[in-house]
Amino acid sequence: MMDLIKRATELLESDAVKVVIGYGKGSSTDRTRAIFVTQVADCENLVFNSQCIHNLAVYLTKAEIKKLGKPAIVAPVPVLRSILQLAAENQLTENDLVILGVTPESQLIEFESFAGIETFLDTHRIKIDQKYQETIEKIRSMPVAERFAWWVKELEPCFKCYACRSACPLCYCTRCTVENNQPQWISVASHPLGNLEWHVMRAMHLAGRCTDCEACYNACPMGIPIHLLTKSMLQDVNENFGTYGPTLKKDNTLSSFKPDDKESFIR
Amino acid sequence: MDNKNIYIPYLMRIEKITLEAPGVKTFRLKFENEQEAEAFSFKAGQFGEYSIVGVGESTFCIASSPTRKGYIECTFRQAGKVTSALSLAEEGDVIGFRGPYGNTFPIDEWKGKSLLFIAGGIALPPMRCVIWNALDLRENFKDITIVYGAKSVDDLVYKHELEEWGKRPDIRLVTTVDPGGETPEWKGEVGFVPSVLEKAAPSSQNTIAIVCGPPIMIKFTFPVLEKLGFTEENIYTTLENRMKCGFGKCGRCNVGEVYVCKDGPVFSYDQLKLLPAEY
Amino acid sequence: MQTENYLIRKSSLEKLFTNLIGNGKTIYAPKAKGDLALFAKVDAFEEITEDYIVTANSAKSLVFPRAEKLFSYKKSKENTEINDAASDTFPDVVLWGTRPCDAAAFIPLNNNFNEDTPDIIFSKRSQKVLVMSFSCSRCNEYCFCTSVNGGPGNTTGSDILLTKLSEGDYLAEVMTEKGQLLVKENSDLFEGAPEEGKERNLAQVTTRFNQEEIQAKLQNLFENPLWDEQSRACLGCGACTYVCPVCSCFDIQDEAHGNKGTRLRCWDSCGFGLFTLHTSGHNPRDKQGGRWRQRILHKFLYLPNKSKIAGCVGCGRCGKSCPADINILDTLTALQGEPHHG
Amino acid sequence: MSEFEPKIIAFVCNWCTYAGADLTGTSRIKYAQNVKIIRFPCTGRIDFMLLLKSFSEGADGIIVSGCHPNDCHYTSGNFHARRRWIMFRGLLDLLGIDVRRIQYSWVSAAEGSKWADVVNSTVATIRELGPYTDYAKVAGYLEKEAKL
Repeated sequence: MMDLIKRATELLESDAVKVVIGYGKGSSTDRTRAIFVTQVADCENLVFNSQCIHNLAVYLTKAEIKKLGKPAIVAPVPVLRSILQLAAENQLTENDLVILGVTPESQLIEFESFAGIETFLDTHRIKIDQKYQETIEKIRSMPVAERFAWWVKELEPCFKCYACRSACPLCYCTRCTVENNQPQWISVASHPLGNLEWHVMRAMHLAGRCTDCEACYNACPMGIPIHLLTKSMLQDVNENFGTYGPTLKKDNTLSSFKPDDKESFIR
Repeated sequence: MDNKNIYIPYLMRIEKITLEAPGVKTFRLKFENEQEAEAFSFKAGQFGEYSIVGVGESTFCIASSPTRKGYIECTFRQAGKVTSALSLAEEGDVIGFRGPYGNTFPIDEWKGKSLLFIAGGIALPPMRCVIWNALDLRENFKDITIVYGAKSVDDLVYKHELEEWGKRPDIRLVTTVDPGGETPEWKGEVGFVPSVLEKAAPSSQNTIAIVCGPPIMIKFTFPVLEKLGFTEENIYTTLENRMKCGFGKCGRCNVGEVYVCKDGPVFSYDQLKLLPAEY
Repeated sequence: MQTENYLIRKSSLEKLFTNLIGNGKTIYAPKAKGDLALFAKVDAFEEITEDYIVTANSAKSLVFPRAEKLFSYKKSKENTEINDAASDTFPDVVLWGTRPCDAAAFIPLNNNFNEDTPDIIFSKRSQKVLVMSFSCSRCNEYCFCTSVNGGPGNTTGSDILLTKLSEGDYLAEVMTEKGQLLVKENSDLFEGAPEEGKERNLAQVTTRFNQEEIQAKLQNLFENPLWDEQSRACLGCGACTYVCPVCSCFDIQDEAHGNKGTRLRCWDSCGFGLFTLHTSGHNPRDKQGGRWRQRILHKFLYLPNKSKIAGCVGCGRCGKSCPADINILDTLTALQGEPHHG
Repeated sequence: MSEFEPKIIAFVCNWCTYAGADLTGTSRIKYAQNVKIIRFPCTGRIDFMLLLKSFSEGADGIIVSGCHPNDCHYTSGNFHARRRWIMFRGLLDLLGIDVRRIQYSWVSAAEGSKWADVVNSTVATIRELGPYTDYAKVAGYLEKEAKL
């Protein structure tokens, strides 16, 4: 992608940014990895292709990356969504970041403002893949005990490496709930209860914030379909509170309310 | 020994609790099982894992002297989950103890020498063990000097013992509190440990210096000691890395190749200098 | 013990499986899950997959479980009663289908738990595990066993090693008494040694670096920009250490339910920032670069200096499962190119 | 075999439901004794993890109750809580954690009889569902065997 390399070169040459966070060649032909380009000469290492699935927005809030100086970030649509959500949560400042957006057609589109991303994303709404909708439907149609057993089994291989958390751009807390032990909300052990508690907690903390980038699922070394939890919650948000998409309105589902929110289960 | 589960703690009954300073308590612990008490021995500088079952384990030194038989003491500040739970324990309660672990101060090698103890804040406990050990064998040593400082008068631990040591003619005790930490009645020094040490200027002649305190205090104390003429091999300190197991398996306390739990916690300054800056 | 060679027919494997189950063994074997294969308990022979290079998880959990009871307790105001988990009965396990790299990992694992202070729970579990490995006929770009004194047909750590021969039957090499006992108990399934050797049936795993050279170089490489550079993309999760068959750092945690509970040993990872955090807030390894350095130095300097064996068996899982695609091979091959200091 | 007595934990807000429950008592309205009440300043303060903890510690059912909408002592705590419950309920349902075992209600300080009613009907529901063994099994896992 020559445009990207050219623009990255310009940005570094003019000292407009100190680092370009982008994608580079990975360990194998089917992978790319995050690279942090600080030298003009290394700009040619930037690549962009269909394997660029890591959500690079995760690096924007990392203290050690912030120390590198003002970044430019290569941002395909999922990354843009995360950036906007992070902006809505006051985690990013417009002037401290150059956003090298990439359209689904692989066109470079630079954003001057978060509002620009908002407008762009209006035409690139989150859509839960049909196959996932069907899977969720299938799970929901199981009898309750069977459903529980299904999840306990699915979560069984989880050894709590927290790759799901680490890869999620919205899990930016410097100290996660699982790391607090007074009280110990979540069992440290990765036994069935500890796993269940962890994944409920993770999903709940992402409720109404998750942009459906699937970074958690892609990160999971055990291939656990944890993204079904957040996808299902996204459906719930859409059904109950209006279609979710990250916005600058700062009206996150769980930090706002409407007096006439509807439910059918409270007596 | 080989057939024993090394994670099973001794059950110890809290015989006495002393409130040393705000949030700092000393427990005197006695073995529940007499055979275990018989078989148990330790040396100055060693530590253990103290625990409340259902809450967890926490690492601190044995603060009493090996010359005092029949019990051990520990002093801790309430800080995390386990120490908070320990703080709530009452006299007569049973807690867990695993140990002793780690190496020891080479106190036998110090015979005939003078000893200079320098401690800051909550780091007096690991040193108290050696101090009493030396005092109980007083004739083996020449001059004994103790320089101890804390943030405030209130934060000084072992107040009764400090008073006792201060009265003894065979000990030179210098106590200090950080500027602002003094009270109108305070008769000791005011200032940080390194500068108070420099002012006190104890002789380095045939003397071993033992330093325990927060990293920042240790960092500024070493140069002062060198200035006073102490050589690296005559300065000792302890490292206090985070630990879980106590015998070099759990993998978190190492500084380079050295496991603080097994190869430490006592290091001479020349040993310390060989370690990477990872403590 | 001298290695004994046998032939076991492809068709006899299922019979062997059934016999083992019949003898009360619990069998752990690779099971397909989506694109992955995972070591898991299997109850039927059909559940076992052959289509894997290495499983996503290692087999270490059989001797070093993710969360294991050290003891349980019951408490009252007057009394604390402790029940030693070492007196539990541990399951008789056959580990079916480990790769030679996984089997080799049991050596450094055992070193960690039994050098200096023997860990009885670990030993009791290990004694009950029979390792029946399968040689590798395929490898991938992440494999580097041959760089760490291993190989696709190595017998280290296995009780029995099966190698698939050209006709589909297996050469069975039996290295230990435990393995011998299994052969004896199933003597009708094991025939005389085949003529065909295993060498030509093994994968070609390229040697990527020289371990001794790396060890020598690491001796004076504590301060080096390489650590930060190589770990910049690190997300600080524990995936690499948890899939690693050798990594054995752990945490000790209590779980209470009312007046009863357990003290547990749980996996922990040097990749986590909190791993070394002091209560005071001071952290000796406060940067990801320092934590990456610890991982490499522990495996390739500290352990070989101490026990002559590296803490790495070249299975490649850490690189493959890293969500940021940080590959240990990149670091090691970069080190190979580092000038020798000191 | 003796009849199953459900263990029920009620998380209630201080200002409405707790006062309401008090009124139930002072009005001498009899109701099932299976409930242990835990008082919170506000329903907005009731962390969802508390509900999970209740199940893992052996509760068979849970009641969560607070001020009616627009009556929150802190103006909007219950509105926030309502959203959280909607999301939490959906998640639990997907996971197969039986949402029938959690009863949410609005009970004001004046609704002593409603509280009795909520408790009685919840106890009846849980009695019918039986002990929550599915969750207990998962929670008590280590008692039986350490996980590999």
